[in-house]
Amino acid sequence: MSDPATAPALLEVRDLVKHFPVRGGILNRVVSRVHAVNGVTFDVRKGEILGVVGESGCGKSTLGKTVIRLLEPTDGQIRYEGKPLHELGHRDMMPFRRKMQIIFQDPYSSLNPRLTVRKMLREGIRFHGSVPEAEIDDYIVELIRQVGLRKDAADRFPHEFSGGQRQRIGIARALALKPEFIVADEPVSALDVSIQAQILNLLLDLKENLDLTILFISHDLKVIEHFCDRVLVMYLGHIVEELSCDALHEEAVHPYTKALLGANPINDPDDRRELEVLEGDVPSPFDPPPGCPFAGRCPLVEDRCRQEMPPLVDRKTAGHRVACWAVEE
Amino acid sequence: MVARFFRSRGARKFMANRLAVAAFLVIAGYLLVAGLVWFTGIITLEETLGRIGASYQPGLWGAQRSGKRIEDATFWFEVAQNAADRGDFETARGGVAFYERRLTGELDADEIKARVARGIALAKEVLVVEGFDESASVLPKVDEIDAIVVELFPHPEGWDAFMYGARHVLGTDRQGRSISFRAIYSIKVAVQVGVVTALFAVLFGSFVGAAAAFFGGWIDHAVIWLYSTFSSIPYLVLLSVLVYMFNDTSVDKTLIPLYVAFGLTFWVGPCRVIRGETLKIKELEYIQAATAIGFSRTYILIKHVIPNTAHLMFINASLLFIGAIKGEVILSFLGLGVKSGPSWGIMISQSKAEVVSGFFWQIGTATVLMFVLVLAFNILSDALQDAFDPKHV
Amino acid sequence: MRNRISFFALAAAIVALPIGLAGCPNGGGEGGEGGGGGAAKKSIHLPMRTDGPKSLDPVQGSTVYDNRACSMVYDTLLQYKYLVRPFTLEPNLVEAMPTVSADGLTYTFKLKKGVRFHDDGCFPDGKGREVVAGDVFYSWKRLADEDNKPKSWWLVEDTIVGFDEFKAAQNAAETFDYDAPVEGFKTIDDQTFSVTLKKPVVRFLWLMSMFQLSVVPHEAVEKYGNKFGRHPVGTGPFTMEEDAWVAGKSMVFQKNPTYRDDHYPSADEITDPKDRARGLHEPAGTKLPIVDEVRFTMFVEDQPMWLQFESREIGYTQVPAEYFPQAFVKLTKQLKPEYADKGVQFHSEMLLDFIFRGFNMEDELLGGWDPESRTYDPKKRKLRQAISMAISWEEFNTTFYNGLNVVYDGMIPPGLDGHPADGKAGASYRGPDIERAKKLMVEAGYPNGEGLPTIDYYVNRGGNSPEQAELFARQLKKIGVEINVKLVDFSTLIQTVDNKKAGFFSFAWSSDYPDGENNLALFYGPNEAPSANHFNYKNDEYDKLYEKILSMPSSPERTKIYEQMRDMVLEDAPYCGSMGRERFYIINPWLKNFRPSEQFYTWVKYLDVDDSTRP
Amino acid sequence: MWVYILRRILYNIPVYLGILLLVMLALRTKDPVWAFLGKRKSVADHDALEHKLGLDRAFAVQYVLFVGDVVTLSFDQESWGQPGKTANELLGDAIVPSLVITAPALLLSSLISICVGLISSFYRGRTPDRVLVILAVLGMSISFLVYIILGQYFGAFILNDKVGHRIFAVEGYPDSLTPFTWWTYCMLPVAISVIVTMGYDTRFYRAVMVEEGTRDYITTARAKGASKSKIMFVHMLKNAMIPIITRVMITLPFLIGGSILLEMYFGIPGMGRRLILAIRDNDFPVIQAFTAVFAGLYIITNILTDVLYALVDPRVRLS
Repeated sequence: MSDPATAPALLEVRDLVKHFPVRGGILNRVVSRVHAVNGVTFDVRKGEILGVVGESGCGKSTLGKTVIRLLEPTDGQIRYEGKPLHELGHRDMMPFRRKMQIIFQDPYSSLNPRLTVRKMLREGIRFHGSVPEAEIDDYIVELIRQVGLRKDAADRFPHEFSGGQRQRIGIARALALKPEFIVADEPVSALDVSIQAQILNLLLDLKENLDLTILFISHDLKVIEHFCDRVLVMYLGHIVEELSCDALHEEAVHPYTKALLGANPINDPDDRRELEVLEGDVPSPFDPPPGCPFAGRCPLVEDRCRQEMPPLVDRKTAGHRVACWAVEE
Repeated sequence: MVARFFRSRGARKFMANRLAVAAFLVIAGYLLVAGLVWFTGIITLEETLGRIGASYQPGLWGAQRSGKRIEDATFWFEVAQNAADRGDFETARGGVAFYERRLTGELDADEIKARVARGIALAKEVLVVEGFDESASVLPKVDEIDAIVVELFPHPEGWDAFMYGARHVLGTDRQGRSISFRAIYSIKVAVQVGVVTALFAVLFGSFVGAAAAFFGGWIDHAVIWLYSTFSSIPYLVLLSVLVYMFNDTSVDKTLIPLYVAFGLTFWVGPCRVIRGETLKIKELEYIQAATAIGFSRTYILIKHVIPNTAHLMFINASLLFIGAIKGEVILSFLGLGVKSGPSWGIMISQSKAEVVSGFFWQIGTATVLMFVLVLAFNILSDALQDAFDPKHV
Repeated sequence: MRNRISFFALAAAIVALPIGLAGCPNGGGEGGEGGGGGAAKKSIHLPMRTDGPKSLDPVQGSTVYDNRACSMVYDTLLQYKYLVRPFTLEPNLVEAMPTVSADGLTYTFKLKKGVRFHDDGCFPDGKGREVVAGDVFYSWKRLADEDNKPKSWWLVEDTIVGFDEFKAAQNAAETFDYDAPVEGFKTIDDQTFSVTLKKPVVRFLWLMSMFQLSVVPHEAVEKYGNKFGRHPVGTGPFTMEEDAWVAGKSMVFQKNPTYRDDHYPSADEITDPKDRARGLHEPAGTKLPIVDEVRFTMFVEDQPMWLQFESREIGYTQVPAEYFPQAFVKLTKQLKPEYADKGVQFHSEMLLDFIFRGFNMEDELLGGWDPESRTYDPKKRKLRQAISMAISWEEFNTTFYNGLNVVYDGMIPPGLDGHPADGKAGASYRGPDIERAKKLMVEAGYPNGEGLPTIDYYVNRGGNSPEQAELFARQLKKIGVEINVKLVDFSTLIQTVDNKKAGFFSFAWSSDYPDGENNLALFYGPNEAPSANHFNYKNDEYDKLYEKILSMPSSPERTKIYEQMRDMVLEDAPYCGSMGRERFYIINPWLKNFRPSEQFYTWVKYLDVDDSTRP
Repeated sequence: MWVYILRRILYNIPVYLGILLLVMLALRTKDPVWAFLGKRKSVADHDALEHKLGLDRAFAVQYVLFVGDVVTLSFDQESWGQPGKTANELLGDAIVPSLVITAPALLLSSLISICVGLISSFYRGRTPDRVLVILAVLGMSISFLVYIILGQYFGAFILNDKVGHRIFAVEGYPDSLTPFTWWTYCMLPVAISVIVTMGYDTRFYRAVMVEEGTRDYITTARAKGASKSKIMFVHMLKNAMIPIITRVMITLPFLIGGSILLEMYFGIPGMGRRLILAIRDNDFPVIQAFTAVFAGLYIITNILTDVLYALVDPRVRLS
């Protein structure tokens, strides 16, 4: 296993922007845009689990879907093993489609109710030809077993499974193409706590066995902390802090990250002192104000914060970056 | 697919609805009859167009007043007379058969003529001299007239008798055609029209609606414009314009105008419904999962989107089936319906003249047969909606 | 304004609804008809079995319904005698039948004195002016004016000296000058005028009774412009207000109070004893018109018409074929007792019909015309005769017409000179006689149809013609003749026939006037398509005879020539025929003096009503 | 809100233009002039008339001209079938007869259906509800034409015969409209039309009421102890007004079009009948004008329905 801290970048994201147009008016023209991802830059290193955390609506799911081009980026660059994904057409994307897969949040809407598990899996395998035709059936059985389901699950329909089992099917589908990189978009947040652990453990096992790289998206910092190597903290389309999970509590400096750590209910009660600072509204993503988006809620806010967006700059510790005027040293 | 259907919650709910199952069986029965007519020709078009006897025969061999009995007898006398009049009697007689009921082979031309003369004389006696009264003095003469008819055209026996009975069981219309055969043949026409239009409208409408919602952009705008346009022309106005278009053209005699009329109007419903459903489906994560695998948009549309609207297609198809059957009646009235051969619409339209004289067998038969089928479809579509689309209003 | 009143009525109707629901005990009564005012106002209600006339401008009219409506408000110079058969003309607007010059070319008419147009706003003081000779010519010239969209120019085409030239010149000119002279029109004094014809034609007199040539006042045409057809002003027995005509629904006519002195025909002017038995001679001498108001209702559907008759609402009804068995005993063609007992009467009338299947004599396969020798291929004649022999018109009659039609030989319909006795002519090739037909097929070189290509047969679609064509095909199959039925719309049928493209076609001819000459003209060589000789039949001898009879008045000698011509055509068999329809009417007891005719429609003025038998 | 209304109107303009285009194209699939010309006609007559009527111009020109007519509401071409009348006049003549049949029919059938729907939902699942639902489905399963044929025969002819005097006219339309003549001539068609539409309407309104019955506010009202009938008639009916109004609005254009079958059978000189007769006559200008007006009315009611919806439910405006 390579060391995540030193491994080469598998995926490089530079200044990624994703806007959604908003239509209105008499002629139904684009009147404004939702700035879901607003110029983010980061690397995913080979073999690591990179977490992305933030409140709902901060653009983390959009980010996850954009980096594997389920959504078209508005601007910026995505490089996978150095190849510029953002420039590829449908056909040229094909090899990367196989290498990059996604696990969804909702185990109910993420499975086509009309297809049996077998058909669902076979469809993609055949399409990419990742397994010889004759071996497909065995492969599927193996895959099902691998994600912890019984063999007879293959010929059942999604509605015959429980939520946790469905999520296992979702994982199997993502793995079916033997990918290298997986975006896990809040894979456990729709599940019961007891099942969450099972699924996370399954993911960890699979990661080890299959040498996967995972971009793990969650709103739950506690899950991230346990599961990931590094974490990106997102706020309203911006990365405000990037740091290693090992040092999360110790090194986090951005007021938002600190607030998240405080808001975490399972956290140490002593750390709750800063919870009350999160007052004020989240600014509208339709029309973001200049300056730091967090300024309206920030306890450390200065004039400068309202005028200018702080850049994401490296801190002393390797791999730790933060975007905040107030914590600049 | 089928297995899944029967295992699904909807199917189980549907099967639990006894009424719906009965309706389903009724429809299956109709389809069976239609299939029999279509493939085996147990009833041919000729049989529905040919005379089987006198006009306005009541069904179930209802009793008739003597005036009507004489009228019916006159019909047979005329037929026999014409046969005897034609020079070559033997060949002529071969053609004088009303299916199972044939001119007797035991009498020669002169004997036939004599009997006809006697019969007509008797008839005139009753009609002209004695008037139409039902008195005892008239009845023996009427009986004698009937006896002559039977002598000329003996009642068929064996299998023939059964077929003869089948033809006459619901009486004859104004032109002396078998109401029962016409009504049963019409099942084929109704099913044909219903299946073709429901299939076409649902498949076309669904595909267009799904494609519009799925691809969005100008395709969606164009489709919305198209169906808004079609649905903004009031139904009967559109039909009227079609009547104008198709009147006196070469496809006038076929069912094509009917298909076009229904096709143009009916696809809008499924298109609208399926478009709405697709808008919902396309946001679901399994569609994104398919995109992530790398499938093309079209493949995803066909394999993942459209099959998930199937329940709505079924419901729409059964509603359109009703629409087609009932619409056929209106179109036949407007002169755009079935032209060659019978249909329930034609039968109802034609029975206008019969109702005035208190003869209800044709309108009754057509209405009842149609009623049962439409009712069954109504129940079926209700049950389908309850089972698969519980939110419907 | 009318609309507003109706809206009030609508509101009132809705408000009154619950009251109406609660109790409306005297539903019948007198209110319904909107009349009921005057004590003894005689009002009759008659049907039209269609959506009715299109225009009451006589030059725009062409259908029988236009004819019926126009006959109410306008007069023609001559008219048919109401109760005389065969059809005979009598003076109407003129004092006496016209005098004819010795060469048969100039007809001199003298108008009755004191005939006035309806009182109308188009005249000074609203009083109708007296009719003068100029009005007649003015009315006729309107047929030539294309701005009027006239439909019946063909009536006078190529007939009157200078008229065709007048038409061409005036339509080409900037404005149509009605005062421009026509060589053949001469006004002698206010009442007297003469017309000179290009060639002697007896049928000219029949034209004088046709409604398209009715007399109209120029004041009304000028005042109402294209609305004249909805605001008619004439000299006829009735008048109509513009809003009394709900298009496609109903028309109400009122008695013309200034109608000239006109009387019910005298008792000896009845030729049919059945009419006398019905008492049609009784009102002799009564001043016309007899009723004060005539309402026509248009019935597009037959069921409501029949029910309205049965409710005794309308005075009579024509009997549509499908309703015949209901009212009549087929065997005796008499009314059923349930009708007769109620006092319902019936009347039947032969129509001047010539229903046939025609051949194009210039068709290579069926005609065999050789323009060089001006003769026909005799083998083709045999083929046509064979086809004719294979057809059973009786079967058509019984299958589609309740056996009510009349099948006959020749082209001259029943009731006219030249119609054969019993409908059977000497040279007949009328079927069915399969044996003889088969023999003829052999002689024609097509034994059992071998070697004969499929024949295209053109029929007007609509009605039951597909079924009729099927029967036709079945009949011809018996002698091995295969036909390919082409169901086309009427305009296509006419075009195809006019272009001589149809080899075999189904057609019918309704006589324009009751004279066999009208039907004989269908075979006159110079009339070939696109004119009325659809057969393109050419026979020099026949043409000579035809030219001869044109100027002959009715006489046994002329009838003989008619028969001779008829048999010539029959031998050549340019058509298979013939059949004519008989029309049945049933009449409610309250309608008096009704003697229906489909040849002329001036009879409404003779009608009377007996309210005692009305519901 | 105004933006929304304006947008609905703008949106419907291309739809309307499309309808006009379709109708005009459909009417030109046959040569209308040949169909119109009478006995003895020639190609020259045809061409002259065609030129006079402007039908020899390019289709685009005709289209633009006709759209111009529609915009200025001047359908003043002379009718071919009824010379001397313009399409406008025919339209004016036909509107009132159509309305006096259809407006009461709409009113009655809506009122009765809403009441029946209420009753049905009141007894939801119990015998009266089941009976009513079954009756509605039975009624829906019979053809309109059968209702008319039998209705005319029994409702007018036989009834009058049995009673001995005229209760309903077999057919016809009064010269002067009074409540009495309206009753005689129009009540029977109205009754038939009510019976025919009741099946559909009842089901619809029942479904609406049933859905309203499951809403929270009804539960709340019940919890507060309001009587069942008060809940039904005050709370539910008030809230069910939206679908009711929409349904009625949607029915409006069909009303204006009138029921062609009823008008044909009962001889009511309304718009539907006029259109059919125009088609039989190949009365080209009238067919064109009538379809344009029908479609226009339809679109106007569509817009009104949308606006009404938006007024009542502001969420609609956003979507």
